[in-house]
This record gives sequence, structure tokens and C-alpha cells, in this order.
Amino acid sequence: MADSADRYDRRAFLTRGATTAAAVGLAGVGLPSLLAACGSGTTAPPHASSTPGIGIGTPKRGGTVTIGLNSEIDGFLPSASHFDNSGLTYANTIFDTLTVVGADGSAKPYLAQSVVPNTDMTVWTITLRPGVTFHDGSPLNADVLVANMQALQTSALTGQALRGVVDTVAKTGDLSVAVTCAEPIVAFPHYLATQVGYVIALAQLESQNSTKPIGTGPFSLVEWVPNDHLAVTRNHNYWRSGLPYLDGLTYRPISEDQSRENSLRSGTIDLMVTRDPDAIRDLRDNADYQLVLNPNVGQGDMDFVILNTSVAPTSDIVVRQALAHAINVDELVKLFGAGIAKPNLSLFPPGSPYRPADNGYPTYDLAKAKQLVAQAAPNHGGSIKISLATITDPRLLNEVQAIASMWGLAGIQTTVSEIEQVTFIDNLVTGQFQAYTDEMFGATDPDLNYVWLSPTTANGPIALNFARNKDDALETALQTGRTTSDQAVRAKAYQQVDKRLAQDLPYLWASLATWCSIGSNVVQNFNNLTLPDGSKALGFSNGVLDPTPVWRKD
Amino acid sequence: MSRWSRRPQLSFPDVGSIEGPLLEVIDLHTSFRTGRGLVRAVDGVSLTLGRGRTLGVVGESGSGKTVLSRSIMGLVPGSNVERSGVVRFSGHDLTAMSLAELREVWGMQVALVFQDPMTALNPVVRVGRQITESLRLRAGLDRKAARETAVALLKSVGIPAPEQRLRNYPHELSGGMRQRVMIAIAVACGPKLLLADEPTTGLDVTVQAQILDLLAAQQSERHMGMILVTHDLGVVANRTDDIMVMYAGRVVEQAPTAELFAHTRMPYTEALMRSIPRLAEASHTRLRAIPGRPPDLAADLRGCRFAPRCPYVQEHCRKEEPPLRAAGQGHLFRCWYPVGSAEGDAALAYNVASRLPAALAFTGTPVRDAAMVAPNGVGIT
Amino acid sequence: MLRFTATRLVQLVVICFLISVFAFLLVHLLPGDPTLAILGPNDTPAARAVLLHQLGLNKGLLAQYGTWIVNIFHGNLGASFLTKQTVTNALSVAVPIDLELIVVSQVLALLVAIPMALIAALRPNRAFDRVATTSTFAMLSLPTFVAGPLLVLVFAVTLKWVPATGFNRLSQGLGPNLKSVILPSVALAIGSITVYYRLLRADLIATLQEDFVTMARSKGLSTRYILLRHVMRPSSFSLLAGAGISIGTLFTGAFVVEVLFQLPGIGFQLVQAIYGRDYLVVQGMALVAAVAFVVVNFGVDYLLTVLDPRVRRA
Amino acid sequence: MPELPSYVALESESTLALDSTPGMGVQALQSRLPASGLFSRKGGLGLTFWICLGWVVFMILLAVLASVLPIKAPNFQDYSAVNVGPTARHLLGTDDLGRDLLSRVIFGSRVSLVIGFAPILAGLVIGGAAGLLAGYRSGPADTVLNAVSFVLLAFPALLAIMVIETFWKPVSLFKLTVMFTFVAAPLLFRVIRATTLSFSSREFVVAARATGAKTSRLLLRELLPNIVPAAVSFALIGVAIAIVLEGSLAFLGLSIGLPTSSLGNIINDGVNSNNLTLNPFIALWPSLYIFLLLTALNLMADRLRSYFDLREVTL
Repeated sequence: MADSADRYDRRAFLTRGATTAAAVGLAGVGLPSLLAACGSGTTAPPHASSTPGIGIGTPKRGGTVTIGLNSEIDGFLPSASHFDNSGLTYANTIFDTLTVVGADGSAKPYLAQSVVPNTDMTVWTITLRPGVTFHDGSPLNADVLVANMQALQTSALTGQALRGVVDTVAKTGDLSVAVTCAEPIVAFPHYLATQVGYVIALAQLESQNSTKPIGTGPFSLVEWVPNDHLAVTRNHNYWRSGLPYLDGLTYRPISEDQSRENSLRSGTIDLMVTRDPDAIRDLRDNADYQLVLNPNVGQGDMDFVILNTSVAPTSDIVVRQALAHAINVDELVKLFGAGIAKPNLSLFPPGSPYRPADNGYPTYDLAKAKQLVAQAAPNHGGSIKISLATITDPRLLNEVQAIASMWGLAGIQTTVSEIEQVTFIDNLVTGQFQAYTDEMFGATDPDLNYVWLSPTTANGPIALNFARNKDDALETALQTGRTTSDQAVRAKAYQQVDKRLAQDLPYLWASLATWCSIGSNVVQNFNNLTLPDGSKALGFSNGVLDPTPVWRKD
Repeated sequence: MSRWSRRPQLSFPDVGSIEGPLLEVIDLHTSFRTGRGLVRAVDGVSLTLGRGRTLGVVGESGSGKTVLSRSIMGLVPGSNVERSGVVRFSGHDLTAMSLAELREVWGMQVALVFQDPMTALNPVVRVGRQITESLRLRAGLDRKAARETAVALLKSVGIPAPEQRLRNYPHELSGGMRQRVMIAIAVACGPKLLLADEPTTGLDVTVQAQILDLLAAQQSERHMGMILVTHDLGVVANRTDDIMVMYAGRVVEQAPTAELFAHTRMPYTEALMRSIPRLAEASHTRLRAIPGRPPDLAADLRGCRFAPRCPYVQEHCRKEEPPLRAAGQGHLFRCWYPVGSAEGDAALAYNVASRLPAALAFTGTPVRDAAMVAPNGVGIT
Repeated sequence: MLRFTATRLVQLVVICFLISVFAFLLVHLLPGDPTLAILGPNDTPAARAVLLHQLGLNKGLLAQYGTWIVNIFHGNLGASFLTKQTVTNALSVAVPIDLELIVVSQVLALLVAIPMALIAALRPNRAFDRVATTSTFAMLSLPTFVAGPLLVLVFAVTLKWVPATGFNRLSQGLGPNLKSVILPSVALAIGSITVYYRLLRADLIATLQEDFVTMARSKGLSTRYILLRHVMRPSSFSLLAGAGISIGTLFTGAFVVEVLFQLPGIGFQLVQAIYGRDYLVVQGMALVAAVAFVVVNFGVDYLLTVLDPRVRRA
Repeated sequence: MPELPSYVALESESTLALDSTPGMGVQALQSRLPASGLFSRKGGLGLTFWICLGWVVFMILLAVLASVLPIKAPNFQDYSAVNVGPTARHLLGTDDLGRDLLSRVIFGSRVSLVIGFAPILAGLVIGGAAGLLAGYRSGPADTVLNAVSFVLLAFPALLAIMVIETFWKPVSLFKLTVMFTFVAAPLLFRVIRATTLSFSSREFVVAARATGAKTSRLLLRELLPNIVPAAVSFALIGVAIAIVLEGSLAFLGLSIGLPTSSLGNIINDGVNSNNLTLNPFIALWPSLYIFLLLTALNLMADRLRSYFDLREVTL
């Protein structure tokens, strides 16, 4: 499923903690399905002796670590709670996913021993790892997996997103389950690495208890005080022998970027997740801290302006072209990227196999923009008026004012407004907006974004394709990408998707989100998870951590 | 305890044993720097007070009598005060003392009784504590002894059921009762000198007499010297040994009480006496007020300060201020044309002849206020 | 005294009832409803209807208010639609934080404001008085959300004496608890110092002009004794009234500090609940904050009658 | 201007027979004006008073004439000069969007002056009238008004403002003023009621009532002059709190719609995303502006009060 369309905002606690309604409920993190043709990563310059996040020397057992996250979650039920990046980090701590995406981008078995498709990839058989028990001692078996899957299918939150993927789930053995899909789903293993891949104990599932999670993960719950802390302790009979190294962990949600950075620098927390480029710039050259940026693998979250193609004047393609040409993206990113964020005028990051050489996205050209405005103005009552809005966040507010002044130069009268979260999401879903700032599309496999991009989900009073653009060529490309197992054909299909988006312009791209996890030198090995088959996992991506391999140096 | 508590060791001989006067004030000046210039409230006053004797200080509002009493004690606060002159109290010059040393004198040797009992007692503190605090902190009594002394004090000032009264708050007592408490507080630590600043002004006449008798009793019982400051000649008439009349910050006449009433020399004193309503006069006789108003103490005054309002005024008075001259044993006055002297009568006759308003008002016979007289001749009370 | 407390109790009940109605209506005026917050984009009409029924939001406003009030009397303030946490549980987290924040910040403010006011009142318009008055204006124009980050920058990040965020409960030891509360309390105290200083200074100057102060001096009592035992009490009335109001409003007013230092107090959770249209939490928090305000100020009124015997008859 | 101890003042102004209580009727106030005029250092209101008054008038003029002044457009973003300190071109430097801070503070002062003064003045009128009435004539009017003030004060202002803002889009200066008045009026009501209560028991009011003065005359001529000093000093604190409160609302995104600037949202912007360390000027200039405005106002108020209140500390 697509990565959560989570909102990047300083008032995350205001919004995400309570609502995270933005997330489709399914947040995927995972790895690209193809061997990543990896360009130079945007990781921080190599440390003196070691790469950041990779432990030096022999792991030390014991001790606890405090981790600062950018938002609080609203519960531990995969079928009812919104798992944004903090949600997924919590889940990785207490539960396990069936598959985990490897460094090479492919979804490798984790809790599942194997995930095997039939010939035409419509039926996937998942065989569970034997001898695994939940924190409450109950065994992990096919019955538990089936119950989990069915709960996800029927839930109001995740049901709709799963409808296009999972059709039926049937137990075929004590530890094996067969999942039949509505159509061939090439990237099915990737889905099992997202929110739907978590398996929770029957006791928690039946009681639908979202405050007392029982999983198979490396740590078990001690205490959860929302907006204050989550304390967990080591799971002594974890199925991965010898792990985890730490005795316990404390997560502290700190919504204020500045406060979270100050907490790290003052030692109140040992490790933090952030997406604030200023924090990255401040700590990048500081030897006391290890910085791990988003790997240049799969699809990172994109910052962009979403235009509502079903409402005037943004329904007029000429207006959308004028808006695109008028934004000087380089200047915008220079102003707000603190030298960290890079402009990225495509759905896919540079070096991704799905990124065409030139997707034809309109570059900054003020003269052309003015000319297009003049051309479109007559059929919009003489002048183009756009209302551009964002949620309450100082960086976004400044960004929006900058864009407004750029559009103003091109002759577009722009009004800027600030909207609080619930109304913001409500307007997105019900189409009552012209231009909003937005951030989503982070995923390890392009198919996870199908539900956001597909014209099939663009109609009706409530549409998951917020931009509501109806472009048949885009649909065919998405379909081929979803069902063909031939990687070359898949690459060409998603390149076509990127080209179509550049033509239709529902999204005015700006830059890749600058997710980063920063740990003091006390915290070792926080980005070095090895999978059961010995290969390395992708690790930190789009703000999600896995604390299993961490140990404490002092 | 902090350094202030180190008590300066001042020795005050017992009252009986000192020779010479209890209190000697020599040329005392107290003025205030204000926006309108230097207000000379007390402009050179000298007086002496023997043990057990009472001095009455009389004068209109603005004559500086209250400032005099406060200056003697050294209690005039404020950063804009200019003081000079000597105040020698049983051999010690109070004006030369530091604040810490003065604090030794206040309460123990010299005490002050205020005019308005309503504002001079702390409204939110029980009467008991306002008495016992000086007993415990200054006289060094322990809690029980202080309480017993307080009860005895209240009894001695004539307050019924003193035990309950200790628990009362000031607003729960009558005016007279509060004034008695004030006096109890003042005499609590056995001072040698009592300064009573218009102690009865706030009270009605019947209570006035009781309070004045009480003061006299306390004075004789404790062999205290007392200065009784008032604007009411009736108060000082038969309760003081000597009387000093002040006008515009200066002493204008001073004499033993009987001598002052018998041989008044200063026209101002005479005018004061005449303005006291007599029982003999018929009701509703118009009161004889002194026309005009006291001078502005900030202005530089030339000549006799009473000149503008004096019926005897002559050229000489306006040009040069008369010095204090003696008129017999212990009687001083400050006038060129004193009452009862030949020049005085001539001056008055001359002024009446030249129709000087002050003189006419002075000599006019008192007339009844027609409007207030009922047809049957009886005044409407 | 009984009559005094009786009338106060009646007033307390009436005011709390008004506040509960006010809070309930206001929150239901908010556009959108919790289903949107829970379901998010998957908010299909069918799913919404099911959820509304589950949460009992399909009943009329009066019915909802009725059930809410009845529950309160049974001690059940309801639970959050989003986190399924009971409001009482959320309060058990929020109230200790707010109480400690308020107590520490107001005590700090008083410890600074009272001596300053005493010295300034003793010598009005002199050097100290002028400096103190001007510096209090500087504090007044320094908003909490500037003071907070500055304090953190100096004491947490550079000097590393205290944690930058977070609240260590008393159970984790007094030291860590106080350390985690000191910076937010100082940020809050800065605002209160000015109010307390000005109120107390004005009253002190008025009291110091009363005759009973000269009377006390004429008894030879030391200035320190007179100030503490005679002058403070009659001058503290408006200070107390000011403290009552400032403490009362801090229950929700401290939200800025709570956001900056990530302390989930009443203000913090109220704001979050409003954004999430979490009706029961909003109503619960608003009611508790309002009742706290009323109780604090009634306490102050009672204290005033104790301090000022003249008022007792009223 | 040093003052006389009260008993001296009494004596030297004998004929005016000022009553002994600190409060004075209006006629006493008029008599205070010295013959030597208002301006002289000695007797008048003093130089500092007039300097402060000049400064406040200057600030108001700046705000009113903002659009005419030779300063840059407040919302113009000059990308060549982002986060720059004071330079020739930008006297007070620029913010993180390259906007000129001098013009933003001046235009911002428009909003903040209105937000500071309007609700407090409205509060003084509403709260004052109610306070005078409740304080003077206790009884049913007092209990009702008191209960209403309690409800308004007890109710979390935060909830009210947030709900009203989401419901009553878009946020305008007028709406903010109305909301702040709801907060200011009950506070001022309580202060004025308390002062009225304490004064109405004083003798000079009882005396005035005894002479058959009509209540309105009594309230205006006797009580008001004594309540004004306390109310003014509290109101001035209110102005400061209102201006800063607008900043806290900007912190929550509930203040004036962007890009119009107010002192509050400039300070708020100056504290975000380590602007505090990067470019402290953004937060510094508006805070300095508020500080200077307040100091001037309060010095004037203190000067006026001590001028009309001739008493000296006796300790």
C-alpha cells in the first residue's frame, strides 16, 4: 500500500497524534522490488572511522535508550489505528512483519518463513516460522494469521485499500495460509512489509484493545502514556536468538522540531527521527552525532502542491501549466531546504529505474507562465484567482507565502490561508480545495501508490485520488505495472506514469522529504538490521526505525 | 540575628535622678523641599519641659504644631526633609542620634498618641498583639507576662472586660475605646515623655473629658512629662502648666496657663480666645471667626506673620517681624502693639477710625442669626 | 461563616452547570466530526454511519448532553473516540503536570515579586523602583514562546543541567521531577512576576502611608518587623485576587509551554482534542479546567475574608 | 516632585480642608494644577512624561501613516537578501523570506496596536460600567454580573477562540478584537468592582450620598476619579498581555491570516525553526517595540497617578 500521506507539520502533535487521518491507514515501508541502481546516496559524509548507524566492535548487552519521535500514535491495532512513521516504529518494536524489505529492495521473509506465489501470481502461500510465541505465550499459527488478515479486510480503516489486493484468505496447513488476490499482484510481498504485515495476538485482536499491544516483536509493553512516553522491555524468548541487545527502550513523542533537536543536544534523548532540514544542517558536521538520511532506494516521500483538477480554475490544464512554470523550484528549495533538500521534479527519486530520462515536467519560465495566464484568463472571468492553503507549520507557511509571491509575479492572484488538520483532510477527501501543500508517495514499490494515483479512485463524493485527475493512459500504465512480472516492462510502465503526471500536472513537484534519524555516539547499530537469511535490511527509510539491532556503547 | 538587632547601648538615667529639664528644644527648624519651594513647617521653636509637667501647644491647622511633635521625636520621614536645632532629652541630643539609637528612644523613653484612633491602629491586627508586641520586643517580656501587663494596662485606661478586648479587632471597638487602647500602647513601656497629638479631636465632647482625665492620671501616676498638642484652647485651659501658641511655624506667645489667660499680650491669642463660644451667650449667636487665612509657608514672609489678619496692625508690623519679648516671669510674646498696652489700644482705635475691616470685625458686637430665631424668641436648636 | 460557604456552594454549582452547557454547545458547533478524524480518507458514508452509531453521536444534542451529565455523576467522564483512553485516565496524566507547573511557577513568581515590591515601595521613584518597574515591563513584553526556547537554549542545550523536554513523574524521584519542571515554570513565572509586582507595589505604597505605620515606628519596632507583621497583610488583598485569576487561567493557559516542553497537560490535551473533534475529551477537560478556576477563586475569596476581619461581616 | 507628608499637606492647605481619607473628589484634582503650568519640571508633569507621550504618539503616527512612509512593501520577498542583519537597504534586516523587517514591524504594529488597545478600551467601558454598578449597588445586579464574569473567566478562552475561529472564517482584526474583548471585559469588571467596593465604603462617598447626590453624579464625580488610577494601571498591563496573547495564537495558527504581519506572528516566526540562533533580529525588533511602547505607557500612567496623589511613605 502506498506510504502514508502523512502531513509534514510542526504541529504534528496537534494533528497526527490525534488524527493522522491523512494516512490511508496503510503505510508501507519497504524496499524497491528491483535491484536498486543506486546513485550516490544522500547519506551524510562518512564519519571518521565508521558509517553512521553501523555499530563498531562487539555488541554490548543491557542498558536502555530513549528515542524521540516526531508524533504520537492513536493506538496499536493495525486494523484501526493510523500507523504513520512513528506508528510503524512503535509497531516494529512490539510486533514483527511477515516480510522485511532488504537492502537490495526485495521483500524478504521475516516472521514468515516463505512467501511463494503460484505461476500467475494470483495465489500467494505464506508459511509461518515454527516455534514462535507471542508475549503472552500464545503460539503463532495459521489460525492467528487468518484472523489478523480477516480483521484487516473488514476494518473501516484498511478494508477499502485492501479490496483491490486481497480477495480471500484460507488456512492450508498448521503454519501455512493461502491468499488469493483479485488480480496478479507482483508486489504482494511488499504489502506484507507494511501495516497489513503485522501479526497481533488473538487476545488483543478479539478484544480490539488498542492500548495494550501483544506481539511477537523484540520488546514487550511496559507502559504507554500518550503524548508522554512508551516504555518497553526486552522480550526474553524472542524468536531471533540473542536479540535484542538492550534491556529496554523509551519512546518520547516530541512534536516540536526545535524541542526535539534541543532534547537530543541536551542528552534528554539519545536518538531522534526528524524531517527538519535545519536540524540536519545543524548536526551534520558534529562528530558527536551519527546522521542516517533516507536511502536512495525505492520512493521517498515527496513535497508538492496538489491541484484539484475537478474544480475551476485548476481544472483548466493551461492554468495548471502556468502555475507549474511560475514556481522557481530551485529558489524555493534553496530557501526552505537549508541546503539539504534537493529539487526533484518527478514522482521517483534520481537513479530510480522508474524515472524516465526526461519526463517533460515544465521547468521554471516566468515569461511562458505570464503568457499562459494571459491565454487562460479570458475564460476564467478575466483573471486567475487561486486559494493556496496549508496546515499550521512555520516552514510550510513560509513556503506557501513564497509560492504565492512567485505566482503573483506571473499575474495569478493568490490568497494564502492556514487550515487546521481535520478540516484540511476533510477538504482533500471531499474535493473542497484548489491548491494545497501535501507530502506523500513514499513507498518501496510503486504499486503501493496505486490507490492514490489511479483514476478508478477519483470519483464519488469521497475520493482517495485527491487530485481527481482522470487520465486513461495513466490507468493502463498503473495496471501493467501492477500485474506484469517482467521487470523491464514494469519499469517502462512506471516511466509512462511519471510522464503522464508531468503532462496532466495534478501535482506540482518540489523536493524529496529530508527524513533523517540522528543518534548520539552512545547509541550503536541503529541502522544495521540483518535478516534471518544473513542479508542486510534496508533499515531507516521515510522516518521508520527498527530498534532490534541497537545496543548502547557507554 | 542580623546586625540591626545589636542593640545600641544607650543609658537613660531614671527620671527622678536627672537634674535640669526632661526635654530641652533649642531653635528647632523642620522644612520640606517641595515643588512649590521650601515649606518651613517649624521655623525656629525653643521650649523646655520639666519632669511631670504638661505643656499645651495651641494653633490653627497649618501652624506646624503636629510637625513640631513629630520633629521632637525625630519621626519625620521622607527624603525631602531639612532639619536643624537641638532636641536634648534627659541629657541626650536626639537630633544627633542614628536611626538605630533613635529606635531605642522611641516607645521606651518617648511615646506618641495619635489624633485619629481609626487609622492609627492596624485594622487587620488584633488589639492584643498591637499592645503586647512592644512589651515583648522592646521590654523583653515573655508571652505570658506581656499578656498580663496588657490586661493590666487596659484596665488602667478604663476598658471593661480587658481579656475579651485583647481578641477584638480595632473596628470592633468604639472611638473612645480605641483612643484608650492607643494610650495604653503609648504608656506600655513606661516612657518618660508623652507627646499627645490632638488626642481628642476625633472624639465627641463627653468622651474628650474622660480621655484628658485619663492622660492626666497616667501622667501623674508615671511621673511623665507631656506635650498636649491641640487646636482647642478649651482643652488646654485647665489641664496644662504652660501654654505655647504657634502661628505659621513660629511661637507667637508662651506663658504659664493662668498668666496667658489673665494677661494675654498677643492679638492672635486674644482672637483665638474670643472665638470660643461662651455658654452665657444666647443660642445661635454668630461665632467670631478670625478673617483671612494663615500664610503659605513656602512663601518668603516679611514682617509679623499675623499682620494680614491682625486688627492692631500698623506699618511697623508689616515691615519688621517682632522678636519674642518677655512680659513678666515666663511670659513671652511676639508683638509691637501688644494687647492691653497703650500703643495697642491706640493702634486699635486708629484702625477702627480708619475703618480697617479686621478691626471692625473685631470690635463689632456679636449679633444673633435672625433666620434661626423662632417667633417666641427661643432659638431653634 | 456557614451562610458564606452555602451561598458560595450554590454559586459554584450554577457556574459549573453553565460552563458545562457552554462547553458542550461550543464543541458541537465545530464543523466536521470525530468520524472524519477516525476514518480519515476512508470515510465512506456507510463506515461513517456505523461509527456514528457506535459512538452514540446519532442521538439528539439534548440526549447526548443528558447522558454526558448522568455519566459525570457516576464518575465516568467518557472516553476519547480516537485513543479509546478514558478522560479520567487522561486527566490523571494531565492534572499532576499542570498542578506542579502552576505551583512551582507561581511560587517562583511570588518569591521574586514580593521582595522586589517591598524594596520598591520603601523608596518609591528611587533607583531600585525605576529599574524594577522597567525590568518588569521587559518581562511583560517577552512572550512565553520566546522565553521558553531561550531558557532551553542556555540551560538544557549548552549547560545540559536540565532536560529540554518531557516530564519526570514524582515517582521517578524528586530531583529528576523538579529538573524537568523548572524551565517551563520559569517561562510561566516571567509573565506572572509583572502582574504580582505591580499589584503588590501599589498596595504597599498605599499602606505605608497609613498612620498605623507611623504608630508602629513610634513604638521603636524595626522596619523589617513592621513590613512583615504590619504592612504585608493589609497590602496582600489585590495580590491574592490577582493570584487567584492567574492560577485559574493557567490551567488551560499554559498550553504554549506544554507544547514547547512536550508536557501533556490539560491545555495540551484540550487543543489536541479540539483538533480531533474528540468531543468527550474536550468537554471533560474544559469542565475540569473551569471547575478548577472557580474552586481556586472561591478559595481566594474565603482567604480574603480570613485575612481582612472587616470583610467577614459581608 | 517630592511630596509632603500627609499631615503637613493637610496643614499647609488648611482652607481647602482636604478630608483625611486618601480619595479626593474632582474639585480637589482641579486644585492640584499648580500656577506654574504643566510643563515646568518642578511643578508640572515632568519631562519624562512628555517624552513618553511623544514616543507613543510617534508610534501611533508610524502605524497610521505606514502605507505612505518611504519603506518597502511588507510582503515583498527579496530572495537576494534572506536572513540578513541590518544593512543600508534593510535598516532592521530581513526575515527568513527576505522581507524587510522594518516595514513588517511598522505594518505589524497596526494590527498589534488595535489588538492591544481596542479590546482593553471596550473592556474598560463594558467591564467598567458593570463593575461600577455591581460594586456600588450590591444585591441582585451584583450577584448576576459576578456570576457572568465568573463563567466568562472560568471558561477556557482557548476553546472559545479555537471554535470561533474554525467556525467563523476567515480571521479578521475585528473578530480578534471581539474575542479579546470577551477575555478582557470580565477581568476589568472584577478589578473595577473590587476597587469600587473598597471605595464605596469610604466616608467621602457616604458623605456625598448623605447630601442627596444622585447616584450617577456620585459614581462619576466621586467614585470614578479614585477608580481610574487602579483601572488604568491594570488596563495597561492588559494591553501588553493582549499584544503578546495574539502572538501565542499565531503560535497555534489562529491569528491574523497571512501574509499580513502582526507583532505577534513576527515574533512567532522569529522563534521557529532555529531562527532564534540563525537570525535573532526577527524576534528582537517586535519585542523591543512592545517593550518601549509599554514602558512609555506605564511611566506616563505612574506619573499621572503619583502627580494626583500627594502622599509620602511614612516609613
